[in-house]
Amino acid sequence: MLATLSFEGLAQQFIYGIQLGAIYALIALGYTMVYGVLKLINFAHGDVYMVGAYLAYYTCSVWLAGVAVEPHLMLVIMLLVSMCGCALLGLLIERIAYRPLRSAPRISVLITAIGVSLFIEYAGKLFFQTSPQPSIKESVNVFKDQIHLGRLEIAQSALIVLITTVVLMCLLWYFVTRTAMGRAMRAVSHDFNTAALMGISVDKVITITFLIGSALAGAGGMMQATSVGTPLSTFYGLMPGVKAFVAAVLGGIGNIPGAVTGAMIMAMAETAVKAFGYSNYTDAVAFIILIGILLLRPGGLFGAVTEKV
Amino acid sequence: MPLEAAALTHQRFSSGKFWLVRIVSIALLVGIACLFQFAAVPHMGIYDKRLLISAMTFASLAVSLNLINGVTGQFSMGHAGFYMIGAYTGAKLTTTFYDRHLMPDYAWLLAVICGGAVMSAFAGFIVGLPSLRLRGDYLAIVTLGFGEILRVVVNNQDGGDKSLFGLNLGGSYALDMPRGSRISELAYIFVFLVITIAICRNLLKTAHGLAFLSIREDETAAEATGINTTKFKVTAFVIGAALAGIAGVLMAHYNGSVTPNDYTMDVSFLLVTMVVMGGTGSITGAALAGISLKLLEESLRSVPDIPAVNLWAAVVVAILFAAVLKRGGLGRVLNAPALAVVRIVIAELTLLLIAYMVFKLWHTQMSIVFKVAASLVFLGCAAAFHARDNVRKALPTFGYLVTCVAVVLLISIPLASAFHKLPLLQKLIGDTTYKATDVRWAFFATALVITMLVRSQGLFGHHEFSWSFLGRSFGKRSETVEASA
Amino acid sequence: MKETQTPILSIENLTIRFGGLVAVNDVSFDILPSELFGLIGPNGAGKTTCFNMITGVYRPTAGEIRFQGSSIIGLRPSLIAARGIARTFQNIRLFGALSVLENVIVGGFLRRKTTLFESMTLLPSAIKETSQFASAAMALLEMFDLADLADTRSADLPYGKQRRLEIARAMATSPRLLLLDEPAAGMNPQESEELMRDIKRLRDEFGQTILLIEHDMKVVMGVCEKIVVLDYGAEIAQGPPEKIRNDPKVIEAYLGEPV
Amino acid sequence: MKMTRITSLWISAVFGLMILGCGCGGGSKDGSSNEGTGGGTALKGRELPTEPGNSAEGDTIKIGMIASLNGEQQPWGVDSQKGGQLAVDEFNAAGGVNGKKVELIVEDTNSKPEQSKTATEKLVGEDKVLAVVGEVSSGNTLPAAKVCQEVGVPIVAVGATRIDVTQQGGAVFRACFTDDFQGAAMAKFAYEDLKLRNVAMLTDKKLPYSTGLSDVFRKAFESMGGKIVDEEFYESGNIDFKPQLSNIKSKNPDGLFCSGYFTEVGPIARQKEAVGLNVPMFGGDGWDSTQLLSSGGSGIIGGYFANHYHNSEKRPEVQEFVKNFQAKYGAPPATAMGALAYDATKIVLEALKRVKEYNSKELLTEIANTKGFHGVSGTFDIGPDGNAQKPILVLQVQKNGFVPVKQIPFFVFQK
Repeated sequence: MLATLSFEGLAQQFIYGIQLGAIYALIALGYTMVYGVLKLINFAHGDVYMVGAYLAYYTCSVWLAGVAVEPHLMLVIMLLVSMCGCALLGLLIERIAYRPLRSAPRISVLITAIGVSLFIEYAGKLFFQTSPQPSIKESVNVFKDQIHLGRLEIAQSALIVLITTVVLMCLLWYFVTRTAMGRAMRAVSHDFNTAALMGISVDKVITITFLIGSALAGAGGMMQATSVGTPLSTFYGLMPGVKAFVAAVLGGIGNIPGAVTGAMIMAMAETAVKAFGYSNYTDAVAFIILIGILLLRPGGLFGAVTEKV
Repeated sequence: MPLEAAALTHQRFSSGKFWLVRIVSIALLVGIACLFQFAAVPHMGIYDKRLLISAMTFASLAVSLNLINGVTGQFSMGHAGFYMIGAYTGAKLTTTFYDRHLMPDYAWLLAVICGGAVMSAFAGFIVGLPSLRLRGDYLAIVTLGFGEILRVVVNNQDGGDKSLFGLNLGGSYALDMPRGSRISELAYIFVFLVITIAICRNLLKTAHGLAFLSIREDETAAEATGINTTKFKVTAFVIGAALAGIAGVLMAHYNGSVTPNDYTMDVSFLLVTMVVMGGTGSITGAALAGISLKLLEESLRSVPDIPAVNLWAAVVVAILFAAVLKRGGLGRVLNAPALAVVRIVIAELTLLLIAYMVFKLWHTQMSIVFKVAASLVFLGCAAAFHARDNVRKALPTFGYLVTCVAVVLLISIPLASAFHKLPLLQKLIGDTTYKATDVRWAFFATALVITMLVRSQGLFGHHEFSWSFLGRSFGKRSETVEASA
Repeated sequence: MKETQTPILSIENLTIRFGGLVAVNDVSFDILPSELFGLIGPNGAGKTTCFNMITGVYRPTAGEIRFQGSSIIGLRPSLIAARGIARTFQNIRLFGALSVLENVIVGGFLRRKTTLFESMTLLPSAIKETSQFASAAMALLEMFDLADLADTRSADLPYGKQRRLEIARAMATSPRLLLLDEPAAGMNPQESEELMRDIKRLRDEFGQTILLIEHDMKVVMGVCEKIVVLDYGAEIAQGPPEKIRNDPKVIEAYLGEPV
Repeated sequence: MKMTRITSLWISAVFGLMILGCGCGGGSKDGSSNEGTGGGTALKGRELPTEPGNSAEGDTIKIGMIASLNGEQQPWGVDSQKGGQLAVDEFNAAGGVNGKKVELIVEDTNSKPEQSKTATEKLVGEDKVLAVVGEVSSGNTLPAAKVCQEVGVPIVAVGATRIDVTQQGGAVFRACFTDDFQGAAMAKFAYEDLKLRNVAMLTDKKLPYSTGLSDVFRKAFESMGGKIVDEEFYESGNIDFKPQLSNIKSKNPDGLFCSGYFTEVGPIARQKEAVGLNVPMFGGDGWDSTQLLSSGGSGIIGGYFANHYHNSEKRPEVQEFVKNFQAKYGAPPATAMGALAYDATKIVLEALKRVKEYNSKELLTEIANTKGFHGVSGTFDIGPDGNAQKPILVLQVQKNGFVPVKQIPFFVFQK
């Protein structure tokens, strides 16, 4: 039973897909960067995103609740708090859980990552308000009005999310390709040991990677929570995290433009499934894409498979 | 060495004798199961039965997952999916075809078990296929995805127009089996657990088992040695899935209904935790971890909320203590030869304390299963403490651990009351309490991370449980101390 | 007599490209039964890549590999091993957590006749077979002087012994052709002396055909009867050791300048 | 040899599929009469349990309660625990019964069906309670009901509105109305009061409650002559509903029925505005939480939902309950589950006053005989099917809270 869709309907759905894709892309970038340098799936990344959303909530509803701040400025403050807080958290995770395991087998590291993820989810419940679940007030979102383009409607917030994402990604792109630290990062991701021998401080590179990846996830969490205004729980990042991971794999893990493309494709696929009336299978779609891509092209769309004996 | 043991067994038993032994042991198993069913079960309450059932089911699930994760080294996180397929196949077959007058219950159960095992094995085959091209973390996420796809699909099979093939599995509510079809018994699950363990143990006793192990150790080398890694990896998935499917059938027929919400990612995570904690590749480790984690989960289900202050005091002390230990100073002091007497006293006192706690436990109103389990833990502690009487030379690892926990708790109690008096903390924390469930999961997670940091092969490592192993493992500390001295 | 013998392994115009890089270019050589054949060349000359193509890890872009008369291109490594080609690895690949004995038993696993079902139910046939494998493995271990270490975890062995164990494991598959990838790497002179003796013994006592990659010229020249030299993926010389030793192209490849 | 094994695997798999295929064929044949319920458990009459259940010894009578104190349904579970405890405390303060005090033993179900079963087995088998009160959700009540029916201990469900729960047998009762009534009442309200003709539905596929309610609503609304123009789905935990809402918008409905919980209804309301779908929303008692106001924003204002009662009602039972609840816990109940659990516990306690011997069997009979019970959520009888026969209160969401707009008296909806 396919829902009949008009052209406007499709275009409209396309816009929703892009907005969702922007958020996925922000999370996927963190996955892909960390995997690039450490060859580690940082399962806790989705939870960093969750913390970002919570930080945004606490900033506007608790810490600055009594202060009269101009709404646009408030959004900027929320974004900065989320990014900084998440960067710090990412740093801590790397320092405490992953660094001591640098030379351990990969499975142990993977299990540690799952452990860290579980820890943030449940220990988070001790500190974050979960019952009743909080949600960011509508009044915080000053961009909730619509822009009319013919018969299409685009929420201003969607546009803002998109623009912010693009700006952040451009900054990241500049950082990775044009700065010394970015070059070091690429060197480490290319060959960990050689890079270390060449005098690159691998630890520093990894720290920076976690810092940037987590900050991006925090930004994603803040923007999603603000524009959608959903009730938050500590499991808020579980599914987006998994889906962003799929996006990263789709684009070829370790590949930055690939992650963005993968995120867009993922979001489009999900939106398409919903648009065609099979919304009840949405969560399965992400994994079906994942399994499909891994079977057909294990390296992802832009990745290459190399194997050494 | 398992292989030497196998060789010896071969010499000891000619094939005539072998069959005798085999038949006797099967008869013994059936006998114990019958004795259990007819002598013990009637005296048990439904809760005691439930505890045993849960523990045994999860033990067998952990053992079957261990075959995939631990023995073959394929990291699967979708075991709940296989469990679910078995449960749903069994439940659906029974709901549709079960007739009390058609055949005796045990025969029907056996038929349904075959159905569930076949379906799960088929799923295992399908899931095993990606493992040909994927390794490690990629495989993990694919299997995780498989479990989730399965849950979503089953969730939508309510016979409505959005379900595939119009299949009716009760949707998100439950597949409610007809009354009278709860035909699974405690004894069946017991026999099944024994069979699961036996299959895995047998495999590891023969060259076939080595083929699985070699894939875990080095896939390329295994392939170059003539082992068709594809075939063996898929086989591991098929066997593991079939066993999980049977567990699902038995559990479904004990519960009388199945619902997709009982087979979520959490179950897969819990199973992985069991295998990892128990020791990847260790059957006994997986089984023991399965039983103890499930019982622990159950015993901690309704624990009252924990005051935040107490928890924080314990955490602070633990971190400080760990920091001091890490500097090595305290460790050396604790293990100094001159302090042997102190150590023995501390060890024995801790043991006495545990004994006292177990004694108290026996006098509270609690399920007999918990009492027995706690007593066994006590016996384990005692054995560990006295393993090769190394307390005199150095504290055994396990004793070290228990003593550390005891010390942390002892210090944190006065600290907690001191915390209460601090005005700043009073303002920050106040009378906040934490949900025991969250604290428990946070502890599980921490324990998982710490296990990985300290002993990445899990508690049992690649070893099987044996008393000499216990001694060796817990007494390890003394050897290293001797070596360094 | 020797000239009329059919080669056990014949390689014709073997070529492989990785993207733009031609790792092995148009290499051809034949190995006769019971021959000790050397494959040498400077670092990155494509020796290990050749091994990987012969054992099925890589699929060549062009060319033909015939083993005992039939092509083995496109077969998976385990099948090639079953046909009778065994190998060792440049960076030792043992089953670290398994014992020395178990490592060698895995090598013998190719000859199994029992099914998985027999193993799962531990039928007498499975026990019997396993113990047969064990005793065969013990015999091999004795030959390689590893018998007293049978119960040691293989990862705990010293380096030189690990190399020997890897050869023992390869021998356990009863190969018709044994490929050794730098067996003497990282060994001290005395150890490589012993190794040379062992390799020769394998050939002399069992008539084992051996293809060997080696850097240590002393070892190669000492044991090999025929040598192929690769440089930048291409074959630059072929022949008995004496001829190779004096070949100007080989000297240039090794020393980097014409003599 | 290798080939045969793989082939045999395939053959057996195909065989297995065939069995399952036959299974679903057979299932739909006899399942057609009770669509949406699982399999063939359509019970015509309610069987009484054969086992005797537990009996009380000494001076305390134990009553068990299962509640989702953790997990997804925590907000409801915590409220239900408070409500139940309040009822027991008041009962004991009033002198108990016959010199005996009642003890309420609460077990956590973690919002999981499996643990709900375990918890019930602990209460029934270990603590030997005379009756069990609980679970707020249908999915978690089913396994508990199975246990209770088997051992002969009565269970009074708090918020399990799904129809098939009480069909487990004669030991299962509930203090809430059923989806049968709720869905039909909301359909009636939408058709007659809101004058809606083309309604779209949004269903939470992960919640048995939501799918059940949507089912009944669809049938009732269509039987009245209305049209369901579209049904879209989501799973609880989802956060992006714009594609579904956009689909709905293209069908031009004049109303939107959301049968899910407030956790998702809030964002749906907000995104409904963003999509430009400006039609009234209405739904079931799953909406009941003041949190809806903050998560729903302006989109939720003007929505209607069915509820059991409301804190602001002038009936003395409600006033007294809210006052006592506030006094004991410092805040009024956040959801209707507080009152429902209070009522459910009180049904058991009232029945305790009427029994001659303190055992499950007698208690079960007396609970079944409950007539004219004055509860917080209305005055009602327990019907022969174990369900509470009571009216529904329709509330409207307004800026400052929920306002009762209409009471719909109990009626039986025939499909």
